[in-house]
Formats: sequence, C-alpha cells, structure tokens
Amino acid sequence: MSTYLIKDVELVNGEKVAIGIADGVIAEISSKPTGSYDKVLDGSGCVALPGLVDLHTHLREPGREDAETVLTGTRAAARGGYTAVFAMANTDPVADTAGVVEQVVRLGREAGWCEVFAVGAVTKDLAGESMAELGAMAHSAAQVRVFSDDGKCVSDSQMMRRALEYVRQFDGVVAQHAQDPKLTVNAQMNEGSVSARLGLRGWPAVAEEGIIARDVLLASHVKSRLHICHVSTAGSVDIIRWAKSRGIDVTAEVTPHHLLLSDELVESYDPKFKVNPPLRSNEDIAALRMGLADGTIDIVATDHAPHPAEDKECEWAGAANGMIGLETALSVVQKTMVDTGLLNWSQVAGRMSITPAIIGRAKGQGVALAVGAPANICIYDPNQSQVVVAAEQISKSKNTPFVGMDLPGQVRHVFFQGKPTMISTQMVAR
Amino acid sequence: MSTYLIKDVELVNGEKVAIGIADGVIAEISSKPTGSYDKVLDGSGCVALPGLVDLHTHLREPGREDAETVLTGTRAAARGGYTAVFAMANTDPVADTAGVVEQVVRLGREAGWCEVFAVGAVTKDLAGESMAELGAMAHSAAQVRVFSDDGKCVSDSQMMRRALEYVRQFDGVVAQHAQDPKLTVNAQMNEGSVSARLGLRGWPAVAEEGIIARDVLLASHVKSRLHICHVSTAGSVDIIRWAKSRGIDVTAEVTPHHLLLSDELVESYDPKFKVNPPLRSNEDIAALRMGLADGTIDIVATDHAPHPAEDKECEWAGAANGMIGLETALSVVQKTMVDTGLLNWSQVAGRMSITPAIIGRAKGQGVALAVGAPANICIYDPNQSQVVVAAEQISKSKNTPFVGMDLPGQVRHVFFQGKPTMISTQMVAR
Amino acid sequence: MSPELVTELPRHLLSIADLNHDQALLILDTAEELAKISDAPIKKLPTLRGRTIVNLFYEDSTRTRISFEAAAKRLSADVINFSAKGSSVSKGESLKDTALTLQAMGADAVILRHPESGAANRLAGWTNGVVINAGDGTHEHPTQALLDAFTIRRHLGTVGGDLEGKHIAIVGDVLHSRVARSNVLLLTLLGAKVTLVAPPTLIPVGVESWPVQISYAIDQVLPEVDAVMMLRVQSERMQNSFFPSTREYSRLFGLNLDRMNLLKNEALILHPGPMNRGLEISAECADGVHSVILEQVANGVSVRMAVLYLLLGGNIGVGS
Amino acid sequence: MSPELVTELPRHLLSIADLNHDQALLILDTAEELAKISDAPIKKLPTLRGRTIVNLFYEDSTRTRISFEAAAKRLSADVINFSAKGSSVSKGESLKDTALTLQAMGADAVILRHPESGAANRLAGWTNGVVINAGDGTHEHPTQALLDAFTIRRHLGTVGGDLEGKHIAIVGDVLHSRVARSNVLLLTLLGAKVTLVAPPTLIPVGVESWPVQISYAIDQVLPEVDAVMMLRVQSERMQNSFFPSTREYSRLFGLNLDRMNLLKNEALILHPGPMNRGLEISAECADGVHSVILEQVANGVSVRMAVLYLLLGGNIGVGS
Repeated sequence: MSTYLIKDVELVNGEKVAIGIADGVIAEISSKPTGSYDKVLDGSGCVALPGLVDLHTHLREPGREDAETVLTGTRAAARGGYTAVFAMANTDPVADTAGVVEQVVRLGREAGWCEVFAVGAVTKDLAGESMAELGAMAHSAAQVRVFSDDGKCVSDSQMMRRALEYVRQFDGVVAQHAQDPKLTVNAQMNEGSVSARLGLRGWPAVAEEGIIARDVLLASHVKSRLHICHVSTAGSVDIIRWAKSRGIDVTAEVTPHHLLLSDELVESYDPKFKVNPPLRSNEDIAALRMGLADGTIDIVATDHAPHPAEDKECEWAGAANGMIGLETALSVVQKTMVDTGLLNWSQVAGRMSITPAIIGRAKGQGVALAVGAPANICIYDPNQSQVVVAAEQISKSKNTPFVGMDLPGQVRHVFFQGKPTMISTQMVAR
Repeated sequence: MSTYLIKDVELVNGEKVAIGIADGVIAEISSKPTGSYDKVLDGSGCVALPGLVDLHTHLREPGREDAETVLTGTRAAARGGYTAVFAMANTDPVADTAGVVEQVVRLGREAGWCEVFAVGAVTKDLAGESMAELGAMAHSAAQVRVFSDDGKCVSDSQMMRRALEYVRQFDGVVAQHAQDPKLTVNAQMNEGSVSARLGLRGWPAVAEEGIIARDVLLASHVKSRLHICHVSTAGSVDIIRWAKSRGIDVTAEVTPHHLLLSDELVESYDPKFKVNPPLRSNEDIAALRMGLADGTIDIVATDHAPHPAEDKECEWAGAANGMIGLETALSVVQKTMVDTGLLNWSQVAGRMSITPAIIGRAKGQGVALAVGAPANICIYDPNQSQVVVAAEQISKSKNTPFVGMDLPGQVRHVFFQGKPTMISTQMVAR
Repeated sequence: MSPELVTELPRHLLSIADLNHDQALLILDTAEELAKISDAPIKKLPTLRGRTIVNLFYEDSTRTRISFEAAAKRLSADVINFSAKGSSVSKGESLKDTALTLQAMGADAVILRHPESGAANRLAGWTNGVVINAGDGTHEHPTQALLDAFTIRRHLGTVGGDLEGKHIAIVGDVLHSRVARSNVLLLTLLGAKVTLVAPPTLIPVGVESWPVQISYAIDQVLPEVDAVMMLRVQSERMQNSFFPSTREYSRLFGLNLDRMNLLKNEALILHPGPMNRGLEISAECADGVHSVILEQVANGVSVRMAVLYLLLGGNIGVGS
Repeated sequence: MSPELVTELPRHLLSIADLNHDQALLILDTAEELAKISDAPIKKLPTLRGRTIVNLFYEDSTRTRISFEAAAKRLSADVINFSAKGSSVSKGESLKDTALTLQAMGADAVILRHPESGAANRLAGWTNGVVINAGDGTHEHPTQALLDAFTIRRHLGTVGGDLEGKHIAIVGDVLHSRVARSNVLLLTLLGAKVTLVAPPTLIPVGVESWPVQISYAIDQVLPEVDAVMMLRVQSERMQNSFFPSTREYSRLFGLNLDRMNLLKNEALILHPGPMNRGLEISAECADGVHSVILEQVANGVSVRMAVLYLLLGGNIGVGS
C-alpha cells in the first residue's frame, strides 16, 4: 500500500497542516511532517474533512441496474467525497432478508470505492403489512442497524410501534419516510399557491408533519430510536425541535436539494424537479437551513435517486420521483450553509460525516481526523466553482436538478481506508 | 310567567347582590333591588354562575332509551346546573341526517329542562368512510354547528381533512374523539405501569396524542376550526399548547373524571372506572389541571355516558366504556380546580358556560349575568358537601365513578330561560 | 391590423398567464373580425392554406376537437386528428416520441388535449411547431376562457374594450377545473372582479394568491354578479368526500329556478359543457333567458380561428 | 402447624401480590408436608370432607383443571367441574349470575380459569365462598408461580427457606403471560433475582416498575442463571408483528442444544406447558438433564392441595 502526504491543507479548525497516510490510517497530522511518503499531494486552499457518510443512498442494485449499480453509485459517492453510503432497501428484490443485505455489502466491498452499509426493509416487500426478519438482518454479516421502507411510509401506526420496539434489541433505528398515504394519493407537488396555479395535485406538508409527530410520540412511548428521512417542511423542523426539547431520541436528515430548490421551479413542469417529498416553499427552505444550523436537523443525506432518462422525459405526472445528488452534495451544502455563514467546516464535518456515522452505527466511519484514525478523508477546495453539466455526472443516471447552476467548491482528493479514490479531481482506477 | 328575586347571592367577582328575573331575562342585578317579584329565593352563601353548557353529553335517545332519554338526561343536566347540553351523535339511528338532529332538538324542547343542541355525525353511520350530509344538518332547523363521530375517531386523515374543510362553509367545528384505532385494538386501560401489572391491554397515550398532533396540523393547513374531545394525557396538553402558540384554531375539553381519577383505581377491576379515553396517571391529571388553569384546555365537558347496570356488572373487558357526570361536574371542578386555587369562579363560568357556548355557537347560552341577558342561571353553594350515592343520581343510569366520595358544593337554584328547573336543591316539576 | 401587432403574441398558447392585457384584447378583437366570416356566404379564408394542424387528443372531447377543426378549416389549413390512447402514466408511446413524430411529419401546429397538467408545456419543449393547449389536466384551457370572455364582452362589454368593473361568479369544482384557472386569469386580466363559489373542499389550498374573492353562499353572490359561470361537477368527487352527496351539492351550490330569480335581469349564465343537468344546473337555467351556453359554443370557433390566425398566420393580414 | 398461621392467609388467592413473604413460605412449606401424602399408599386426607369445590373453567385447560381436581379430591372435597362457554364479552350468562348460582348451590370455593384479566377479582366480589384464581387472562396464575417456586426451591433452595440470591431468567412472551406476572412477584418476594428475556415487543410498557432486569440477549443471560423458565409463545403473535416469524423468534429467543450448553451444570429448565417444541424450546432441552418440567406438573398437585388446605381448611390441622 502506497503512503501519501497531503500538504498545505487546512483542518476544520483553520490550522494549516500536512496529513500523512500510511497502512490505512492517518500516520501524522503536523505542520512539519517528519515521515517519508511515497507520494505528495497538494492540499493548498483546501479543507480536510473526514470522509463523508451518506445515510440515504439509492444504489438500485439488485433490480434496477439500468439506473445505477453498486459499482457506479459508489464511484459517484467517492467523487462527491464520500467514504461510506447506506444503500436503501427499495431494490428488487427488496432488501428484506439477510441474503440481500449481505449481497449489497459484498458488492460494495468488491467495488472498493467506498464502504457500503445496507439498510434493511422494515416490512416484508415494503408492503407495510408484516415485519421483515429484522433480527436476521441485524445478526447477518451485513450487521444492519438502520431499517427503512424508504419510498414508502410505515403508515400503520401499530406496525411502526412494533418496529421501533423490536429494533431496540440490537440498537437499531427505524428511518421513516414520513408520508401519510391517505393525504397524498397521486400527489404531484407541494400543496400551496404553486400547485393551486399549476393544477397539480397537492402533497400537503401536513402529510409529512403528521407522521413525524406521531412517530416521535411513538418513539417516546416505547423509548426507541427514530430517524426521520428527508425532512422537507418548516412544520417538520418545528415538530422535531419540540420533540428534542422533550428529550425524545429522534434524529433527522435534510437533502441538499431541499436546502436549495423551491417548488417555484415546478412551473416549468420539468420532472427533473420532481422528487418525493416534493420541493417546498421558500419559507420551508429557510426553516430547513435554520434547523440544520441549530442542530434540530442532525445531518445532510442525499437521497441520491438515480433514474434513466426515459423516466423523466415525459409529462410531469408520469415521471419518476427522485434526483441524483452524491456528486453535488458538498457543493450545495457549501452554497446554502457555509457561504451563508450558517455553518463552519467543523459543523459540516459533523453533519455530513460524524453524525451520520453515529446514527447508522457505522464503525470506522465518521471519525474526526486524528493520528491513528482510519484514513477516510475528503480534501475539498471551497474556492473553485463549476457549472453542473448533466453529462459530466459519473452516476449512471444524469437526473440532477442542479444542471446549469454554478455551484461552489470541488472535491480534490479522497482517501478511503488509506487508498486514494480520487486524486487531483480525477478518479483513481480501482 | 312568575318573577323571582334571588337574594344575597355573590357574583363571580365577589359582589353581593340580588338578581331579579322576569320575562325570561335578568331584570335587575343590584345590591338594593327595586322591582317587585312573585317569589324570593335565598342565595346566601352561593355564587351565581351563568347556566352551565355541556358540549359533550350522551342522551342515548333515539335507540338506547334503557340507558337514558332526552328527558331524563336533560333533567340530570338541570340538576347539575346546566341550561344547555350538546347531544352526541352516536345514537341509533346515528344523528347523521337532518331528521335525527331535528328530532333530538325537538325532544329537548318538549322536555323543557334545558336547551338541547344536536351534534351531527361527521361520517355516515359513524363508519368513517363517507361524509354525512353536514350541510343538510347545518341548514336544518337544528342549525348544527358541532360535528363529531364521538365514540369513534375520524381516523382516516383524508376524511378528517375534508370534514374540516367542509364545515368551514357554515362556521362549523369538527369535534374529534382522538383515538388511533390501530394502536388501541381491544385496548382496556391506560398503557403504563398499572396495565403492565394488571395484564390489561394498553391504550397508549400516543394513540390520543398522535391524532391530536395530526389534526391540529390538518386544521392549520386548511385553516379550519377543530375541537378536541376529552383530552386525557399530559402529552395532549403539550401538543395543544404548542398548536395554540402557533395560532392554530383549536379548542379542547377535559372531563371532570379525568381531572380527578387516576388509572390506579383500575386495580379494583371495577368497570365503573372504565371509560374511553381511559383514566390516566397522576402526572396526566396534574398536566390536565394545569392545562385547564392556563387556558390550553378551554372547557370542561362531561362526556356524560349513561349505561345500564348490566353493562358494568361483568368482567372488565366485557364492560361498556363510560361514566355519568352531569350531576357531579361542578362539584368535581370545585374540588380539583377551585379548592386547589387553580381557578376562581369567574374562570369556572368561562370554562363551563361561556366558552363552551362560543365553541358550539350556542346563541343565548353562556352569556355572562347582566341585566337583559337570558335568565340562564346556576346558583351554586360551594360550602356544602355531600357523599355521592349512586341511587340518588337522577340520571336513568347510575354509573358514576364518584360513588362514595365526599364532593364539595351543591347546586341550589337553576333557571332556564327565566323558569326555575331547580329551587332549593329540589327539581321543579315541568 | 398590422403585422407588428400579430407578432406580439407568444409563440405558443399554453396558459392565459402567457398573455398580457393587450394580447388578450387582440385575440378577442381578432375573433370579432373573424366572426364576420361565419356570417359570410363562403365561410373560408385562405390564410393558413398549406399549413398542417394536428389535433392531438389524449382525452375524448368531441366538442373541443370539432371546434378547433372547424376553426382551422375555415382558415384553409389541413387538419389531422390524432386520438391518442394512454400516456406515459399508462405506458403508451411517450408524448415526446409522439411530438417528434408529428414534427417529422411537418405539423405546423399541435393542438393538445391531455389528461395531465403541464403536458402542453412539455410538448412545447420538444417541438418546433406551435403548441396550443386545448386543456391539460386540471391546469388550463385557455381557448375556453377566451371564448367565455368573448361571450361575456359581447353581452356586457364594449367592442374593443375589456371587462372592467364587471363581476363574475365561477361556481363549482374550482379545484379540478382547468376552465376555472384560465378564466380567473383572463377575467381578472380584463379588469373583471371574480368571486369563486364552492364548498371549501373544492377550492385549492393556496387560493389566497389568486386575485379573487371566495364565497360559500351562492344566494348572497348571485344578486351581485353580471355573469355566473357554472362548472361541471363530477359525481365521483363524492367518493373522495369532497362533498357528501350530489343531493347536498345540488341543494347548496346548484343553480336552480329560485336562484336564477336572484340574478339581475341582464346577468348571464355560462357553462363550459357538457352539463350535468340537475346537478350543478337545472334545465330551466340552462335553457332560460339568462343562458348564453349555446352562444359560447358558437363563439368558440371564432375565438379559436383568432388564436390559430394570430399564432400561425405570420405576417398575413386578415382578408389578404 | 398452628391455626394462627393458617388464618394469616388472605381470604382468596387472586394474585401473588396478596401474599407476603411469610405467607408464601407457608404455602410452600405446607405443600412439602402434603407432598408426603402423594407418596403414601392411601393418597387421601379427610380435611375437606363435605366441602364443595367448583372448577369453573371458561378456558379449556385440562392440565390445570385435573391438577386442582386431584388436589381437592386428595383432601376429600367434592368437586364439581363447570366448563363454561363464553363470557360477558361474548354474551353468555354473566359471570355474576354464574357466581350467584354457584353460591346458591353451596359451593365453598370456586377455582376460576377465565380468559379475561381480573375475572377472579370480580368473582370474589360477588360470592361468599373462597375464590382461587387458576389463571385470569394475561393477569396472573398464582398457583403456577407457587408450583414453580416449589420446584426451584426443591432443587436449589433449602427446605423452609426462600430463594435469596438465586437468579432466574424468564424467557418469552412476558407481555401476554399470566405465568410471568405471578412468577415475577413470587420469585422476587422470595429473594430471587429475576431477568426477563424477550424481544422488546413482548415486554410490557411500564415494566420499569417491576423489580427485574431486562435483557434481549439470551446467550449472555443463560450462563448466569440458576434456572430458566421458558414461556409458551403463541405463533399468532406473529400476525400482530410482535416478531417477524417463528423462525426468527426461535433463532433469537428459543432454547436449543447450543444454548442449553451455556447453562451451569445445576441450572434448571422450567416450562409451564403446554410446550411448542421447536419454537420456544427444543426437544433436547425439554427432555434433557436440566429439565424439571414433569416435576412441575407433579408438584402442582401438592401446591394446590396446600392452597386449598390453607384457604378452606379453617382450623383443621394437617392430618387431623
């Protein structure tokens, strides 16, 4: 294994150092490095973050390899500065057995671009009717700790209660896709003045907020751990803040796209802006940013959701929900949170690496940079900027909503378990 | 119509006056009355309240006349100091048509003990599946403004949304029986340490709180008026407080029994303590009292629920839910709220007469005592006390949970539209 | 009518929101001119000779299709009717592929009727031709609004003028109505005051941003308006509890003889058709003295001629 | 054994919570005395001659009914078996009416098995006779706990002593188990440490007030305990998602050969029966060297004799 020295890089506290990497760990962090290294990389102008951890990634394999594979998805993750992703369970077959979760983890290990943790389905086939063998997944080689029917809501309150109770036995967490199905039948976009004008069926904020409110109360009642996926409304932020003030063990994520894009973009009827939960109002965006800043929302997660072109090149109602986001996440967070003064880089490291790893119980990931820590590192240059070009995304699918936007920052080098996955903005062949 | 002078009575502000009643209205309120009256009644030691208004009464007619009738129930109401009751819709047939609500109001008028307002069902046959003809009931002679499936929860969130939206057209309110049916299948009592010990299936607080949280969010989204029936948990109080702080148009009621009795009474397995929502913990009782004191909970409503003896003389699980309460409500409120210093008599008048009338749009009821106001008056002596004897209840059913308790206070005189229904603690023949 | 004026119109007619006050008036005025042709012995203008117009209908609507077809033919265009089944939602040929096919066949304009909101906007992005929205989902139906405004102006307005000061009620299922959306935009653009009357369940959340008033009491509104537009109500809305029963809907919001008598003498009754007689409108009202429902149909051809003329006519003046 | 001691017991045996430490020991000690009778050639005492005991069973439980019947007959009581169908819940004759009927027939004691928690408590309020709870819903089953404690004491304790310092695991569906509730009360009353092992879904909310420890990891608990009591698990709990499948339940919480090998040499395996072999307990464990399951059955008769003797015997001493 080659050794590396990244020179002239800033730590999140602003200190300028060199970081030495050897044998998979950080060998030294010093302003005057003493070790000798095979290769020296330029880190000037960059901030050094622990490798990012995405708690919410759709890798689509098995079943929709036309949209993404574990290999292509983790490669996109590496390009975005990630060293770990949690692969969502809504594959085909669904990740509701030990066999599937072990397969996904194994594919990730073989691909080698970043660590893949499997999310297990809460209910068999995501049908919401009977509990999947959560224990079998937890005790499998995949060591699943995060369970989610993401894409579908565990809407039956008794099922949700049982799942929350049940996962407590192995320190698991239920990650809820909060969407009351009764309130969102055939829903197309945020319900509000834009949907009123466009004549698209509304997806009311209350359909998200009502489930979150119920679930924090359930988690409180059974004293279990709850995570809320892709929070999208001001009311949700408010409810989670209320729950945390009562000491309820709830965590929450927000996506980059919900931090930046509003439902006014739907006026184009272009399905690249179609996502679930939908883009919301500017007031919601402001509340999400404040919530992420004050810690009400714990983390940023991408909800990277690749779709082939044909699923977006159609009328709005027929289009698939979802946006890719791994490759642009850090830039969007810089634009919305750092350049606005809401977060510093230390807080970004917390919200995009350290805390997601804690929520997901991802051992060896999300470790603050320190001598002896696993060398999972993202070297990021906040001073660059680039216009997003769909064709340049290395995800197998190109459905980025940020196309044409000028986003700040660029990931320069990425190390995963001591090996580079990206050097000088170029992917390193595996 | 005879004229009356009630002498030496205190107003809620402590002022000692005489109250003259003539032609259905209050003719004078004065420390030195000048009018001449047919009869003079002693009010010494008593406080004069506007006639009480109960927003939540089960009169059982039509259909369960073995348990109560409009006549017997309104007579019990008069004895308790009430001059108006809202008759709940879960009769047989259900009050889901203009015909039934008009019948109930007419029976009340014929009985003459107090005014009867009909509550209309939200959904046909309380089945929760399709909306009842709310407009027909609203525009009927019964002028229904309060709609409730009480006894059942409008659990379908889309149905609840539509109902909230729909009643806005006639300034109506949906009164929700907040109980998530999925979380309370065959539930028997509050879920907590007592249910754990007794082996009775739990009715978790979250089943109430989750629905309340959802419904305040729905009411906020569609800008409608919501009322929460019989709030029973500390969490519910907290949620309603939060909703009110956000400006949501929600009101709430608490029953006398939830202010006084805890789930520890269930240790006896005596179904006289079986009620829905169930008796809760002492922490809940404390929170309910604080909520009523600070206005988070707007009113006291009895949920007077008569049942024949055979429905209570059986094992717990087979027993009917419900307690009678009209005749003891004011005494229980005195014991729990006034004698504890949490409310003064002016606030009691607000919570048991004025505000319930406002919520229910009960014109001519809940009017503070003043010259020219309708003579709906309750003269109450807080200095008496009496042990509750089941057989002495004049409700047709005797299922009071307060049996054997020494409760303070006694209703002395009651006037309904200028005519006495009770004089010197004796019912006046109609 | 000068070429400069003609070129002021947007390229497509997707939404009334794409029009400004002058453009809307131009269409109405042009329709007045073209209406004269309908009275002429030879109801034909050579304006669009050689142009190919496709009626691309993903929903059955004989009424609208025939109206457009008649309008196009009176302008001498070639019309191809294309009744498509399915959509991306139901997995037929994609709208995009259909658009590219039509373009390859040389269509100068596509008149699109589609069950999904925004379909016309999407189509406009995939074709070089002119796209005219003939109703997309619950979004808009701009030519319907234009013919409604045209009809109202003929009765209540001044030739060449707008609807300043007129008060128009739109009654019924606003939530699901493309007719209502286009009319709210157009009538208010033309200076009219609009009141929506419907159960709150059938008024969209977010309506606060619309330049309208809301009422739930039709009996209070009717005496004040110059025209009342009754929207079609689908009885299946009942199943989703938008209202409890057609009986209650009709009782609370239907236009019947008693209510018709509340109208001012000169007030108009409009309906975009097809009507549910006995539900949102009684036969007496539909066929009574206030009704201009059949005129609406006739005016539809003139207005659609004007739209085709202005969007496709290029620099060829009327009668040239 | 003095009459004074006998009168210390409560009138009924509804719940272990009605007993104090000395009363519990008295029952166990009396059972030890009475067990000797079972070894005698004539297994009969005249103590309850002329007394009428009713086995009132609203649930089928041949095992418990026969045990009580044998106990009563060895004490020379007359036994009437009354298998009732239905309850107030299912609208048969009311429990109260049945109670009054039995009292009129001169029953001295009613042994009640009932599907609803608290039924024995209710019955005790309606009858002059003694009520013995033979299992009420998911509440308690006091004689089962007494026979379990008796069995454990015989192996692990001292005659006349309690279970101070012993550690007993109760594994399985605690939520729905009357056996578990009575055992938690009795074993801790006798000084034992109790650990509940179950999926969190099968442990009641409110368990914090119980004097027990909770574990979800049976493999960590087994090496530490002196006895493990496996509870019957009903496979239909799966349908309510208390656990995903019997396969997973068995894998995570079932007692099998590997797990049995984690036990101390002298540790006991108990099961109240009837067993679901292969679900909560494997055949090797049920029939293996640690198992005292059949002894539990035998001890049940002695313990129930003691209870009947002490509650009904009045001032008649053993062997009188």
